[in-house]
Amino acid sequence: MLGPDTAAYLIVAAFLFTTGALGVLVRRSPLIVLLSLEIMLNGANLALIAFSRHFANGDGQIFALAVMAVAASEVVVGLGLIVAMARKRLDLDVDKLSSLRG
Amino acid sequence: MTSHGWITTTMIMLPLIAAVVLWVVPMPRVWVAPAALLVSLFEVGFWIEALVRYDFDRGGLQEWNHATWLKDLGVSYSVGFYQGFSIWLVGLTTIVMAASTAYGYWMRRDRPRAYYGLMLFLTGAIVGVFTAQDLLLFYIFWEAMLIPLYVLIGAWGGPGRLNATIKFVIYTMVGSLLMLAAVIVYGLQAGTFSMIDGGTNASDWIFLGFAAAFVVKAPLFPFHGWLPDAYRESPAEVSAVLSGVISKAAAFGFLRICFSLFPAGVQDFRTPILVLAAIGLVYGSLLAFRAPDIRGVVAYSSLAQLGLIVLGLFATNNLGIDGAVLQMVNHGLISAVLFLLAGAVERRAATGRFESLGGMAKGRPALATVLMATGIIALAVPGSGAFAGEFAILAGVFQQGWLYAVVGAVAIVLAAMYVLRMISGVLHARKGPAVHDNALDLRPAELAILVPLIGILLFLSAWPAAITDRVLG
Amino acid sequence: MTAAVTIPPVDWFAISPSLILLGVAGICLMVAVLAPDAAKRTTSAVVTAGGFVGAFVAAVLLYDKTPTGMSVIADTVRRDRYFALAALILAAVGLVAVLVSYTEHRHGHVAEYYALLAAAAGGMIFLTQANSLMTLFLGLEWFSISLYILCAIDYAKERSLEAGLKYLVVGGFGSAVLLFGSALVYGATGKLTFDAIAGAVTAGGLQHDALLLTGLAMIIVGLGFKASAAPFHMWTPDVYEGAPTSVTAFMSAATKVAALLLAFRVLVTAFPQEDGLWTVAIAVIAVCSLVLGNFAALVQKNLKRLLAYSSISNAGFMLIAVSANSALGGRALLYYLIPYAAASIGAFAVVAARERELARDVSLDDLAGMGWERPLLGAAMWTFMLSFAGLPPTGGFLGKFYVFSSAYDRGWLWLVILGVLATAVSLYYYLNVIRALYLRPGAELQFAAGGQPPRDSLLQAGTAACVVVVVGSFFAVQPLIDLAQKAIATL
Amino acid sequence: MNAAAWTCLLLPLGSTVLITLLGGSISRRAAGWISTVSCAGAFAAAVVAFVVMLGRSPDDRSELSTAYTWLAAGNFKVGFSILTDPLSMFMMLVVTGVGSLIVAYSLGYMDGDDEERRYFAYMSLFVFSMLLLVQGGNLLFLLIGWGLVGLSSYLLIGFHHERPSAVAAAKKAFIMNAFGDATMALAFFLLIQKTGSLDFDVVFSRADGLSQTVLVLVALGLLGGAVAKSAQLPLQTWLPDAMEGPTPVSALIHAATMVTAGVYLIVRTNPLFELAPHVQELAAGLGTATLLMAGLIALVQTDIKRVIAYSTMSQIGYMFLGAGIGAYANAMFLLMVHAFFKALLFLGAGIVIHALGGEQDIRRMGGLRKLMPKTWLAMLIGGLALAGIPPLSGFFAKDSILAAALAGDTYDRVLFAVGIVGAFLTGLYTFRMLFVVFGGEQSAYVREHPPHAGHDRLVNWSMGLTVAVLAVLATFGGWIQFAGVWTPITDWLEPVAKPLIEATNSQEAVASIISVAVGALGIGVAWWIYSAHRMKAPRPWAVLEHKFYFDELYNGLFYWPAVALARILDWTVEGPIVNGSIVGVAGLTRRTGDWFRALQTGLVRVYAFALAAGLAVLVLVFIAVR
Amino acid sequence: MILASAANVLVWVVWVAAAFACLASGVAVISFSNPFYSALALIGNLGSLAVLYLLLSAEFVAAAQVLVYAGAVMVMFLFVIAYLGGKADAPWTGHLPGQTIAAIVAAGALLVEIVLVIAGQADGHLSSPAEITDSFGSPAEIGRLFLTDQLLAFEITSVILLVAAVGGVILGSHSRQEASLGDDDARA
Repeated sequence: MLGPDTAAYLIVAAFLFTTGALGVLVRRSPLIVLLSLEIMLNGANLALIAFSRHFANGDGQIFALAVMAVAASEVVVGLGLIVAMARKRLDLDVDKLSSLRG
Repeated sequence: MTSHGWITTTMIMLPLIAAVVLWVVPMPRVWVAPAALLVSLFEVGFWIEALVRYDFDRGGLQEWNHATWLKDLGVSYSVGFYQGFSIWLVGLTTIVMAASTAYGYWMRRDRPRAYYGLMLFLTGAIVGVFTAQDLLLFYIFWEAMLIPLYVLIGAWGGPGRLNATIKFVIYTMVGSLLMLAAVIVYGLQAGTFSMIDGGTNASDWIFLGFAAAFVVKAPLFPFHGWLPDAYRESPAEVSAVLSGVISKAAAFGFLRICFSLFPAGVQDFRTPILVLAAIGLVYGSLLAFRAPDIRGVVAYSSLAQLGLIVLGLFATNNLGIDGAVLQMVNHGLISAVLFLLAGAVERRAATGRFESLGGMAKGRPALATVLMATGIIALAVPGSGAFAGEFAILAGVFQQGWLYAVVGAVAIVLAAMYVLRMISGVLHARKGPAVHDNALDLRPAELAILVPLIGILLFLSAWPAAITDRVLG
Repeated sequence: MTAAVTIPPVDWFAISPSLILLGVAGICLMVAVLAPDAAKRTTSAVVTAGGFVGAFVAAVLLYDKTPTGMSVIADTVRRDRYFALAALILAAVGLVAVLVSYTEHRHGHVAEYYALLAAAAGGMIFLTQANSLMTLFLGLEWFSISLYILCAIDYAKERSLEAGLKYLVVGGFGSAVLLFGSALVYGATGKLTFDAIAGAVTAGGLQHDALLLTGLAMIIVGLGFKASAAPFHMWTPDVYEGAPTSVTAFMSAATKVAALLLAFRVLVTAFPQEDGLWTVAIAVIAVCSLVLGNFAALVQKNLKRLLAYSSISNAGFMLIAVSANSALGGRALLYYLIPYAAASIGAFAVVAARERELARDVSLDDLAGMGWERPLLGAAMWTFMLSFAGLPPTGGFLGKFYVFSSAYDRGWLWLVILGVLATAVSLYYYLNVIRALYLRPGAELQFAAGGQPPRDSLLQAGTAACVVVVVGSFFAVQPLIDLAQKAIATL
Repeated sequence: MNAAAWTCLLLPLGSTVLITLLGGSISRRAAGWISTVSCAGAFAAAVVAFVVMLGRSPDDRSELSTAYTWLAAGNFKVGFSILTDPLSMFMMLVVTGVGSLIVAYSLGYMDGDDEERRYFAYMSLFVFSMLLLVQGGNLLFLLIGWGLVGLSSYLLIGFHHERPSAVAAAKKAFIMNAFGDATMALAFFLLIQKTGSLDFDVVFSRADGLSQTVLVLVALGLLGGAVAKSAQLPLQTWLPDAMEGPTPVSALIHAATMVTAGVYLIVRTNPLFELAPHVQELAAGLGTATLLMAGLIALVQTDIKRVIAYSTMSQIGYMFLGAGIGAYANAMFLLMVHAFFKALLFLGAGIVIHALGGEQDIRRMGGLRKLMPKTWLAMLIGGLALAGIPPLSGFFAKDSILAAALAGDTYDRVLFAVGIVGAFLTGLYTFRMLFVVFGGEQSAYVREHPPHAGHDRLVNWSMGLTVAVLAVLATFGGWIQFAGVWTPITDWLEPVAKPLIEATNSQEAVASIISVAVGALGIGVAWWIYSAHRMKAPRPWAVLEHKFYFDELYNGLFYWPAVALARILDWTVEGPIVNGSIVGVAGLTRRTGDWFRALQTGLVRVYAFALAAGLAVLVLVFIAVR
Repeated sequence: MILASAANVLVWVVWVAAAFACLASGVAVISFSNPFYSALALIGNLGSLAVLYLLLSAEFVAAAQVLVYAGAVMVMFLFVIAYLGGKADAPWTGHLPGQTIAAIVAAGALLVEIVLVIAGQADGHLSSPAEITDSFGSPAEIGRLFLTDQLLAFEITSVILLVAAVGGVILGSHSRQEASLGDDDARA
């Protein structure tokens, strides 16, 4: 295998994953939270594909493709929710969504 | 289903089914109470039949019905009368429940279908407790007692009922849940939950699990925090059941389960339990002496009496145990009558506090006679059945340590003090502000409920050996 | 390049419950588009109910015809009695959910609602038969996304929307964690199917492989999230409260069934060698759930929230069974789920009925006197509370008994004691509900205007069915245990 | 004989049951008749039994009859049995004899009371209980009778239950007696443990084998019961208060029968006491101390009944002295004649009180001799008998006890000396009362409330006739036995209680002369002070007026500590610990709940954080632990 | 050898560039205050990931990534952002004082743990990747897998997309619900 080892890819994947996680944890805009979730999924995808290459096993790639579809689905639903929120003239701020608590 | 007679299952199932029928089948409201009373009287009848059938000479387990239920873990539906004491306790249950049901009828409790259904359900559950021969089944009936009580107290009780019920149920449940843990441990170790086949277990921890449930339910000092409120806030007839019957379930538990399955635990913890019981005996008596109302006196005296009964049981000799069983029946009837009377007084004076009562004897001979008679038996005047019980208990526990008997003797003096204080607080001296001249004497219906109970007490006074001679064996 | 493509034999029967529900979902979507407005509700409800009945029947048949478990469709799914039993429970839950939903007031999207309900149930059933990390993830997302939408379906209500978004965000986070964990496990073993993973671990001596264990931890977190186990539970109260009550009813019962049964399957079949770690982890999570769920529920006023926390604590109890990692634990789990699911959906059904009656969110105070005014619903609620609290004569009691037995069987007496104490705490709030129902006069309650009349025979029928299950599972415990035993044997 | 004994026992019980069951359906007077007839019937039965017994040889006079097993617990069995032997026969005759007289007297005395039926039911119950006490065939039934007489005493003292003082007195009497019951019960427990039985013969025959400690404890327990019941030191304080009861009750229970049960007990269980001689000496000492103390207090009492009550206490002190030194027959003899003359005094006092409309304060009386000559005569007879003036009955009995004491060792002689002082006091206080009430000028009160003769013939007859009979008995009853000359009572009781000590004739003579002399001296002093000079009584010492502060002492020692302990327990244990633990746990639980609730901020980022943090920890643990 | 090592260097260079771009754009996504820029950064991220996929012989996935993901999905994203007017929130702030720090600690801890685990395995079984055939990762291979081993995954994916589509329709539609329930909400 040319280039760096699988481990290097994995470290990138881990970094992406945690970056995404951090985004979810610190950002208040639901749009950016959604984007952060995408980053997390992509980090996982990178890991899957790296392993797929490592084992020369196509299953990982298939998995990655499926994840893409799932990610897209989540985005669709998420964006739908955000749009619905916006239509109700709610602030696009997840911290404001705290009428349910306690 | 292995069956040696039909009567045990019938006695459990009849009230349970009747309860469900009352809840589910629509019927005119006026029929409900008579129907319930009829069923509870049938229970008494069945008990008499069981009493006749039970062969005291042979002893052991009789009228045994058995069916596998949860084969996976060795749980079965297994009920029967195990030795004489279970007969007596079932008898106490049926009689007190019948009296309480009748009293409820007399009081015209509202929402009758629910009320009488719950009373019947309670009857079935208690009979189940006293006849279960499988630990899990025992536990099930044990918990099943609690559910109707919760609503009976909570829905028909006094103004402080809401807190009283929560306290009562949660406190007793904490104890019984520890028992559940112990049941599980025992059952899984023995491979069966049957009390008959399970054999003894030497673990102190299992014993303690059971003991936790029993000391709270009885209650034994200092686990009686739930008692004053529950006894005060319940409807009178439910208090009667609580203190008359339910508390006996705990003593029964010691006798049936701890003594036969955990002799080592009994041995190891005899002294602490005896000490607690003795403290509770004096403590309850002292607080009864200070209680400001009738129910308070009866409630704390129950604490004391249960202490005494436990003293008798943990004397671990036949003398003490026989006395304890006699005393269970005596105290069951006495406290039932006293609570019903407390209810009758409260109904007339709208309060049970001594500061507002007094002088009710004047012109109310029936009330005075009934209260006096019961009170006198309650304070164990020599010659009464309660005296016989206490005498045997203390004579028994004397052999474990003379100090227990001395404490018991002190408590008997204290008992005289608080019972007389109660009697004179209600009946004697100047007329209290809450006592109206037109407050009626006991009505014939009330007498019809109370007099049979007192009659049994008198019978037991004349012949306590009827029970003490037929306890074990 | 032209590799021969041979489509593997597809055991359609094995996935028939999901397929039936998917089909039903499709029909409902068509109804949404094609049917006149007036007919949408009835048509779609009837179709969905039929679908659930079909799925139920299919599950029964599957149970009957699958004496030994097998992996089918290129080993990606299992066909076994374990899954069949799960499908059976889920289909029944779905059916009750339809009954509960039928009279729920909703402007528009009625047919879509049923479509999503059927789809979610299908996803859950599929999840329970997943046999590879990929099908696991997909099944999870399948029903999760359906639920995100269902939670937010009353999006004109701010709280519904809030619930949906919260669920989506935290759910997406949890899914991502699960996915990354799956990737790591894949990376450690090179395999995706459960038994292959276990095989690879054995073959490669990977029991202590850090990659594998990190992946396992992430999978546990992801599944714990779905089962709403503490500390991954935090979305639960908010979502349960904000979502339409019929959705909450379905979700609370069905999600637990799917997530917990799958968790048991994954942990037992894919990670049997790591049980020293995950059993303890699950036990700790169970304890956290017990503590947190019960204590937080104590101070709740809103009934849906209270039930949400109660579901967290119940998840704790069921996780105890999972942590036992034994056939007994499996039986305990399967058995526990039956009365739990019935009581859960039933309790929310009662809440829904009260909500419709009062036209507002139901707090504990709003139940005052309900036991007397609405005897059936009151008695049903009582029964459910008893079952949650683990009091006889309800299946909840025996469920707890089984769970504790399994923990003790594993040698974890401490877990039994903790469970017992947690039960004691839980009594307080369960009894509070009964207290509100029966012990307080209804006069305390100021009725709000605008509620529906309480007559709702479908909902009442559903509730009554739940009561029958809750109480019946107590008396008929041995047959159910037999079912569970056979199911576990095919795992 | 058994049949007669059983009849004797059960007749009064039957009358109680009958009156209770009939309730309001019979007239009040009918209830009185039922009671009277039943008591008379009991007396008749006792006489029959007595005659039968007389016909048997002295060795064959004891017979145990068991109806059924009353209590059988473990190996311990007790039958409902009665023992008919010379001692119980003796008591049966006294009890039923005096009892039926007093019940008959009550017919008149209680006439017109609202609750006459209740009164007679109680009276019958008492007679039954007392008979059970003396007839009880084993220690347990003795104790049962013991307790039941206490109960009847309680019921009758508190008969006027609308009077708080009566209720309080009744409670006090019962509780002090309960204390005595308790010590007896403890003794019985010890006996059960050591001998396995409570049957007289078994216990007595096995008593020899018991250690001295056990015997002392048993005897002490029995003595505790005896002093409580007989109002001896230190448990004497209830008796004066017990005068709250109707006067016939005082006569029957608190003079003639029940209070003397302690003496009966000592005599009955003399084999046990003899094995614990120090305890027996203690009994004699207590009796002697009591007779002295009671005599002193009686000097300053102003309530006519209380004066007699203290004299009762004092006389029982003599009996204890007798029983304590082993002169059982003499003690029993005094018991019998005391029953006669003390009943006479009480009933006479009852007539006075009745006539004065319930007034009991002797300071408001005076000069009644002219108005009530027959009563004066009766009271005089009683007073002389009490003071031990020959040839009245008290002389024979009391002096024989003193003589026996004189015959003993140094300790006994000290007791004798005190007894002589007591004899002086007896004469003094008795005649103080008589002179103040009957002598001198009519007091203002008497003039305002002239004693009225009843118009009801029955009333007059029932009260007059019974008093007359008692006066005769008090006069001649003592002639049955004249120490040193003829001793039928000693002989009769010989099989049961063989005296430990017998005085020689010279000792008898010395004792008689001294005691009669001091008795007469006492009367003389009383005459000099209260009749000849009508002196205002000197202001009595406070210590006497306060009855040696025993009430205060017991209140301070037992009652208030008990109340205080109850309060303290309520405040320190029941509230904060028993209840507080619940409240505390509940509060803690709730606070924990609030805390967990606060964690649920509603912020989705926090939720995700919890997930992430949980994950980080879990991964860390997994990696670290593997 | 030289050729191979040259290729190796080239791959390394590409890898470093792509990885750097990937990480930088990832950080950028969560750092921009304007969602629009974040979305653009995500496109860059996805693109650089596609390069990495290519390096991992996942041609089909890379293509799909660019076409489907960076193309279609992100376009939708941008549409929505444009529609909403891209309100900005100040990143790294919020009214939760501890949240940011705690989040960084948690995420950092997670990262460290995963990296340590991977590093620990770098010389273990991650050190020797398997040899692959040319067809690995090709559309044909992917297609074959989709139709054989992962047949079900393929189908389920479509189901999920369908469900999401329905959701999009429901949530995005401005239905009667809005109008009629708006006042319900106001009343509540």
